[in-house]
Amino acid sequence: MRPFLSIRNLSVALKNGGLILRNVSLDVAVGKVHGLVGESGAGKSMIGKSVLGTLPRALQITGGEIWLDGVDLLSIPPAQRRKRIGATAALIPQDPLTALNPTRRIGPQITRRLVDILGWTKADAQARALELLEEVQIADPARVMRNYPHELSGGMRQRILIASAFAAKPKLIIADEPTTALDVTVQKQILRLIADMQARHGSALLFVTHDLGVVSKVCDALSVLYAGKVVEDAQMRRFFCRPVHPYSRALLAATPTYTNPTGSLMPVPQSVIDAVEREVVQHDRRWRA
Amino acid sequence: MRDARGNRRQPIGLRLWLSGGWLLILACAAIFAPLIAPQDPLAQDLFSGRLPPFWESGTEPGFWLGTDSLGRDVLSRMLYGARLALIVALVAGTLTCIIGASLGLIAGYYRGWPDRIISRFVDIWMAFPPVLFAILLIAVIGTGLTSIILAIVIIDWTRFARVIRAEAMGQGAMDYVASAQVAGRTRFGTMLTEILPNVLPTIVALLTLEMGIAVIVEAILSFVNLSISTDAPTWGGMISEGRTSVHQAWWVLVFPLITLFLTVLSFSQLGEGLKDRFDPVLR
Amino acid sequence: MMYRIENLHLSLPDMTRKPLLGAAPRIEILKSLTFDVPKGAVLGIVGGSGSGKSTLGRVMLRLLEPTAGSIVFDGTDITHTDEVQLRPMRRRFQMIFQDPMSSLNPRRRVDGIIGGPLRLHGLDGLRSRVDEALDMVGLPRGFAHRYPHELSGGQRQRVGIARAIALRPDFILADEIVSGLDVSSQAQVLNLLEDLVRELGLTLAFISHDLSVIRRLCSRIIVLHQGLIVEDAETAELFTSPKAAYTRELLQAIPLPDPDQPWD
Amino acid sequence: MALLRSFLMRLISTAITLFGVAVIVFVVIRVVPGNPIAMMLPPGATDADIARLQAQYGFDKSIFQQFLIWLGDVVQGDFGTSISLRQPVSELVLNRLPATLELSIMALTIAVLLGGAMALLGTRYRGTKAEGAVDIGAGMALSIPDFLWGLVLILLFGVLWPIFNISGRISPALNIDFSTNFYLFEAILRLRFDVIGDLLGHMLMPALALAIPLAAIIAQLLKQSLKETMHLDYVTLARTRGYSEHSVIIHEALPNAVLPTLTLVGVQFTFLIGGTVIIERLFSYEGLGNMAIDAVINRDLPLIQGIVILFALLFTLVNLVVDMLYVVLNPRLRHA
Repeated sequence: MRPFLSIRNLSVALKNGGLILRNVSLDVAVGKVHGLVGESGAGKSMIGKSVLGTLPRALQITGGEIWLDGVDLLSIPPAQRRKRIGATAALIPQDPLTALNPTRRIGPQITRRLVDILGWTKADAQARALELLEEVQIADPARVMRNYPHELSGGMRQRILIASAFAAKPKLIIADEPTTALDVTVQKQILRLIADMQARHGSALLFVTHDLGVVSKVCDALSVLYAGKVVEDAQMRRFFCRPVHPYSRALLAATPTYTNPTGSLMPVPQSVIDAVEREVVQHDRRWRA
Repeated sequence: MRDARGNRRQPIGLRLWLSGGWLLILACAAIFAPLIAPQDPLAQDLFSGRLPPFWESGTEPGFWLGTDSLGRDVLSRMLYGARLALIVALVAGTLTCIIGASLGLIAGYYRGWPDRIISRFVDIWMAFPPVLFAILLIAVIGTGLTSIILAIVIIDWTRFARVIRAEAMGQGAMDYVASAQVAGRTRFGTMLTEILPNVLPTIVALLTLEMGIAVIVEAILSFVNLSISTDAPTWGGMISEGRTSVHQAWWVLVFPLITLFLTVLSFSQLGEGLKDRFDPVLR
Repeated sequence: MMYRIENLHLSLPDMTRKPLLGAAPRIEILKSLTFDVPKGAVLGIVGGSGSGKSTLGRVMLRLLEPTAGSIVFDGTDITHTDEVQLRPMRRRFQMIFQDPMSSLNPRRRVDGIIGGPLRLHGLDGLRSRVDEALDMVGLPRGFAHRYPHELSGGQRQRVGIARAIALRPDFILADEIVSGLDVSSQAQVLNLLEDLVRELGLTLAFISHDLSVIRRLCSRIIVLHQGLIVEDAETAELFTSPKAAYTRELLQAIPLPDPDQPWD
Repeated sequence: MALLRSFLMRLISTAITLFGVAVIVFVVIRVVPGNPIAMMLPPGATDADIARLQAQYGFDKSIFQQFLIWLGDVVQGDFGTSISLRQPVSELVLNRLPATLELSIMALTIAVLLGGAMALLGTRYRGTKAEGAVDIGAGMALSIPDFLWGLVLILLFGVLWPIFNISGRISPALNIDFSTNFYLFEAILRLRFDVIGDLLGHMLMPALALAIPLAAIIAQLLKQSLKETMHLDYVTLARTRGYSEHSVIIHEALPNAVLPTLTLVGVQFTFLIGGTVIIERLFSYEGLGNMAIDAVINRDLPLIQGIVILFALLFTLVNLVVDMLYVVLNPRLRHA
């Protein structure tokens, strides 16, 4: 039995040739949270985009398999793939300010796809939306349903987006840096909310972030990426106690923490960068041969 | 990082070559018109009226592109017409650019009351139909080269003012402007040394565009017979005459029209091409 | 004392709620702030979005004029000094901006960006000063001929630092200068700034939303919340026994890369 | 409340602009020419005529008082009597306005449909040759003004392949007794399909000439803002929810992307109306613009001034409507 989401040897490249993802493999089981960590340009967001079929037009998948609920998404026709993803997966996006349609009220933004795509009745969708907004702890959900996005705070909008993501009871949630745009105090509430909702619905969660602190709070396992390559794959506790790859160790050492009173910060040493770069080059050479 | 960064030199675009080439040919034609024109552009000959261009039958040698109803040589008139068109384009375009861009820069960067006054004037100007405004001005101040140039400057400075104001406003919100203030640069100095270089590519593109528009306005004015003296060779005047006799002598309309078309197109494409070419910031 | 700030107020008119006639209602952005920055100190200014921390920075550098209160810089009252008189003084207090893409003029090369302010203040030996500034921020001298878009994020931020220190100011304000950087370049820039403060004997105010970053650098920290100072304490004290409820909330909300941190 | 206030602000601003327009027209027509009286009189006028006019316009008074008298007349809709046509200007102008309005609205409709279709096509097939074709087409169409498009259309469809009328507004034979000057509108109401066909046949070429540059602008701008909107997270979200590309563009991206285009279309529509002046001339279409050029050629100052002021009124009205439409369509402003 495969895990709910299983990515095998996924490669993504620019249409003009440059590699963005290099043979990425990872598994996320139902009820588990898998973190994707890396610095900007490491390709961590592209994994989620490959699964959801929202890669930028300049990119294309050049190899590998994406198994979702026992079906390889890359082997079925696009229209069918879109339907499957719509029914089984959902995205919690990064920026709550641009993730809601500014010209439309909140209510329809949650209910419309339930009616259009999944064939619910309007009343059912309406009831479900109210129920969800309550679940994400929004006071007076009936009023919020009639609001426009610009009338709500960033934290509120992120709650609505979480509610909307869980609306159709998806088995897979992909959260792409969902708290990067928020203040730390709001971030904490949102992280807890995502964890709660995930536990309650028992979904598989793929959590993309650059923040190792956030990973340690929400994930069961994680993959560290550098230049589109997974350099370390680990259970969460093991990773923070005994990181294996030098790049992982360097990343941990470079992360500032207020509990460290001497405050010595180790920038990622050039030797480590050189070493991973060599690994990447070797990988490419092997792969081309 | 491993993405391709760095200053790739872009090849000079095809459109830059084509548009630049056409304008160069035109400039030569205008400068050397007295040397290369086969006929006197003003010479009338009622016996050789409406001669067709050289590849058709019934032509006379020396009248390559045919003659109009008064027997004037189309090619020669086009060559001389290029002089007026290019002078108007250069002088009116440049003047409009200097006045409009300065006002736009001041309004967009200084904001406050200079902006309110300039923007109000732009609003008032936008309430006039430009062509009608130009025709009216010429009717009031009289025909002639200076009048044409004056009319173009008066009606079209708002084009620069509007666009440059918006650009300057956008640039003014950038931190490099605050940074210049921190460094102790004066407001005026900041406008000239920080803002202006950033809006210059837009100014250049607008300038060549405006030159094309000036050519058109001149053609429109001579089309309604309000340019310079009535029988002087102008493209607009030829088009006006060609329009009335289009069923009898299509060449009187077609050749000046093609020239005008290519010239206007070249000016606008030249601007876009230059903007791309001389922008160090790759997008 | 480098800066003495007393009772500082700033309010801006809210144009979206301006009535048809009469003045627009004013939004209070800074409400009665009082604090000092001693010479040689590194002061951290921390707060969430909308706390007024960046506005405070811009008022301290007199990019904005305060509505009330006073700002005394090294014994000179600059609260309402006009721009012309302020100009010669500006060399002494400099700023590093949050977003180098916005704060570095895209149409100037690095040497122009660093050298422009030097020329403005009539300093001689432009060439060598620019080179020296580049050396100090650890950029190769050859970068002098590059445009900002040809540099990486960390390198751009170093150019911003070089521009500020080249004038040899007494005081530098750093506004969220590492929030746009990856952790690896973040660590480099922070280490660099720490070294520079020591070497040049700078007084520094460091604005950030991130207490972890602040702790690294600062000797004293003020916490801003909705335009008010809710706490002003020595760094060690602030982290061991935070007094204000907001500071405690802030500290508890920071996710540490440590699975054993209490989090609920 | 916020809505009402912003409408009021716009109205006040429009009033100030119109006052400015009045000042400019007065200066150009009455102050600049050496002897305005001479320009207002037909040849062969007597001294008595001169005296009458001088009294009427208060030429013996100060220039400021003259302006007030003039402004008072204009506000009451009294633009004087046309010199060349010997009829009240207001009557002449209002008789011609419907023809110009019908032409402009027709051109606007063509431009919006054509430009919108190009933008949607370019967005749907972005990154392909289809988008390149839209870009090149729009770029070309944009750099050529309506005057030249008019001439090109005359050559193509009036001479080379004469299927459309390139002169006039209606064939004389079909000039049924219209009770208004909105010929097309009236013909539609009376279901005279032969007349509708004839009117459209006359109107299509000038309307197309006016529409092409605007269509190109709409295509460029709408496509650009559609593409920007397509990168926003909410559009990505809609995609992950199983909506087709088509539905995402039309239902999610379009409502948001129209807003910036709308403001521009307002300004550009006034340019289009301004373009009717020369296009009507080119196609001998009996509208306001054609009359304006005749008036200038005949130095008929009262008529010119009436037409200019009417155009200015029309332009400010269009801008006002567009501004208000923008506020109404944009929830962010509606509920600010």
